[in-house]
Amino acid sequence: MSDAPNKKEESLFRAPPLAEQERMIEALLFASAEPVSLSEMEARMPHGSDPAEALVLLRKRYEGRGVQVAKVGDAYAFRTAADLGFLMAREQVEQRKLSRAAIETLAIVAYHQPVTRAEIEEIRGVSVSRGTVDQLIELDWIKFGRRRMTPGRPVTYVVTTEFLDHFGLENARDLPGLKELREAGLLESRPPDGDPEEGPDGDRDKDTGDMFDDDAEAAIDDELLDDDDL
Amino acid sequence: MSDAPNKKEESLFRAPPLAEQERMIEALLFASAEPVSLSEMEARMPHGSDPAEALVLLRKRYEGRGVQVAKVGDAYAFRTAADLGFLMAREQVEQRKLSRAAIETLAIVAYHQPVTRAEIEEIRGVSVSRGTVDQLIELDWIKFGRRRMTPGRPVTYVVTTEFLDHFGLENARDLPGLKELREAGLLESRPPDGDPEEGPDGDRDKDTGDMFDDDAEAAIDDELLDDDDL
Amino acid sequence: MSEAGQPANTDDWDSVTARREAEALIVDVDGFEGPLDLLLTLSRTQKVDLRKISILALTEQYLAFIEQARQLRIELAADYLVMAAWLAFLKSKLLLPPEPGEEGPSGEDLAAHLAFQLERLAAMRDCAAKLMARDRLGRDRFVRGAPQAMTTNRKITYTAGLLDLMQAYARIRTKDDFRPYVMDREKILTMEEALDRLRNLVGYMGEWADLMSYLPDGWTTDPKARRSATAANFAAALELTKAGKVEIRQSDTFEPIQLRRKDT
Repeated sequence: MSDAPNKKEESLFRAPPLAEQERMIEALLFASAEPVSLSEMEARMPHGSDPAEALVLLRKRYEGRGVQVAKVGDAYAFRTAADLGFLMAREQVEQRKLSRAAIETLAIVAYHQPVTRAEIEEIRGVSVSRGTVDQLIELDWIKFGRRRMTPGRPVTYVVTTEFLDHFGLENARDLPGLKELREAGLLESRPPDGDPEEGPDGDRDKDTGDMFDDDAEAAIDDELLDDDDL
Repeated sequence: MSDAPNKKEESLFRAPPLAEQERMIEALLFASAEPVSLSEMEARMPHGSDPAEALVLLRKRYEGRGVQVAKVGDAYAFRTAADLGFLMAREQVEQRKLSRAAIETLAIVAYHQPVTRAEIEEIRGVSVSRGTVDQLIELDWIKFGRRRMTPGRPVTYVVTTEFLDHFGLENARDLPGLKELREAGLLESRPPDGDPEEGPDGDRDKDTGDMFDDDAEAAIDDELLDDDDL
Repeated sequence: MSEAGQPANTDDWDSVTARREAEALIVDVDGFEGPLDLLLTLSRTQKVDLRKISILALTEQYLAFIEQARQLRIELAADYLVMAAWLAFLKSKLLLPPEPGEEGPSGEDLAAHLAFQLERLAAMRDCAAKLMARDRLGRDRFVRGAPQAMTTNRKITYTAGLLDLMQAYARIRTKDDFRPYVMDREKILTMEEALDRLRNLVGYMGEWADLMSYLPDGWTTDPKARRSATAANFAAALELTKAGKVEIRQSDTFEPIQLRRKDT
C-alpha cells in the first residue's frame, strides 16, 4: 500500500527507460481510435518521457512489418501495410442453382434473340417477372438489344459474350436445334406438330442474323443511353 | 479477366514464405477489434498458408511488447499489455456495475459449466432471477449450452468467447483455482465421501472429470449450432 | 468429519459482540441473498475453517436469528422460514439417537452436506472475486481503437450448364404436347434405355455434372420412377465409364455422383 505513492513519486523524477516508453507508445497508438500527436503522448505518458525519441525506435521496429507507424498530419497511427490491403476484403463465392424461370427465360433469349419480353412470355406461357430478367442482366448473361420497330418500340434482349463464355459456345447459333435435342434424347415427348426444323436458325433467320454483327452491337449501346423505360 | 484464374492456380502451388504469412496475420489481427479465428485467417490468406505456424512466430515476436497476441478460444487478437492500462484512461470503458447475484452466477457458470439454472440455484441457495441471467447474456458473457439429458431437458449455460476475451483467459480450463476446486471436490454436487479409503477423488471421479474434458468442450460448440431454443 | 454431533457451543453466541453482530444482521436482512448466504455469514462468527465448522452451533445461531427477527416483527421471506424448519429437523436428528430401522440419510450426512454447500458457496464467492480482479478488457487491456473494416463480399454465382439450358428449352417447346413417358412397365427405366439415352448425351457433357441432372424429364418427381431412373442411369454411367466414354466421381459417401465426358 505504502509502496504505490513512492513509486509514482519516483517516476516524477525518473522517466521510464526508452524501451519502456516505446512499449507505451505502441499500446497508445494501438488502442487509440484517432491518430495520437506527440504532445498527447507526452501528456499521457509518465513525466519526463520523450515520445519523439521512443517513436523513432517504434517506427523502425515496424519497418517492413504487416502494420506500420504512419504519420497522419502531426499525429501518428498504426496502418496496415499497403501491400496487405487485399486481406481486408474477402470474397466468398456461393454457388446457387438458377431458378427454373430464369433458366427458361435464358434459354428463350438464347434461342430466339433478339426477343421482347412479350415474346418470352408468349413462348413460356407465363408472365416473366422483372426480377428474373434483372437477375439475368446482372449475371451479365443477357443484355438489351435493339428496340423492335413495332408499335411501342419494345426493347429486346440478346445474350452476351459472357453468356457464350460461360456455356462454352462460340455463337448462340451453335445451340442445337429442336431436332438435335430430340436426337440427343432431350425431348422425351413426341415431336411437336410445328416445324420440325425449327431451331435458332429457323424462320427468324433475318432477325437473328443481324444480331451479332457490329451494327447491332453499336446500336445496343445507344439504346441504353436513351432508354427511359428502365 | 482471363488472368485471374491463372493467378489463383499459381498460388495453389506456392504458399507465401512463412515470414510473409506472419506479416499478414499481424495485419489481420491489428485490423480487427474482435479475435480472429484460424479458419478466418486461412480464408483471407493466400491458398496454402498455414496461419497456425506463422502465429507461433508472431506471438513470440510480441512477447513483452506493448501489445500482445492473446489467444481466445480458437481465435487470436492483439490486446494491450495489462501493465499499461493506466495510459488508456481515455479508452476506458465504464464497466457496468454488476449485482452480487450476477457476479456469483457468472462465476458458477464459468466453473461449473455446462450448468442448469437449478444447479446455479442449488449452489447459491436462492432462486436466480430472470434479470440476472438476461444481464449476463446481454453482456455476451454466457450463452445457452446443450440441453441436459435429464427429465425436463433443462437448458444449460456456458461461458462465451467474449467472456474469455474480457477476462483474459485462453479457455475455460484456465480459470483461476479451477484445479484446486476440483481436487477439493467443490465442483461436485455432493460432498466428498467421508470414507477415508476413497478420498475426495473417490467414485465420483467420472462425474467431475468430464466437466471440462474435450468431449464437453466440443459439445458446447455443437450446441450453438443445433440449439433451437435461441 | 464434522463436529455436528457434539453439543452446541453457544458461549460465543451469548457474548455481547455476537449479539451486536446478529442485530446488525437482522437490520440488513434485505441484503442477504437467501438463507444459505445468511448461514455463510453466521458461520464466520465461529472463526474456524469452514471444513471444521460446527453445524449444530450454526443451526442454533440461525434459529436464534429467525426468532429475533420474529420478535422484531421483521418479515422474512418464506425461504428463510423453510430453512429454519429444516434446520430444526436437522438439529433433532443430530441430538437424538436414530430410530431403529429409520431410512434415509443420517443427521451427520445432512450436516456434512450443509457444510459442503457452505464451503462450495464460499469457494464460488472467492472465484467470483478473483475473476472480477483479473486484467479486464476495457479496463486494463484494450482492443484496437481504430479497427479496420474487414469485409466479406458474398458473391453468388449461379450455376447452369448447357444441358440445363437445352433441357429448359426443350421443356418449353414441347410443353403443349408433353406427355409422360409411357412404357410397358410403368415407372421402370431399363438400363438399356438409360444407356442409349446417356450415350447420346455424352457429347454435351462438358464439366462435372450431377448424375441426377441426367434423369429424363418426367422421371424425377414420382419416387418410384425416380428410383428406377436413378439406378438405371447409374448403371449406364458405369457402363460408359467402363467403355472409357465418361469419367465418374463421388467425393464422399452419399455425396452426388458426378459425370463428365472423357476427353480422348
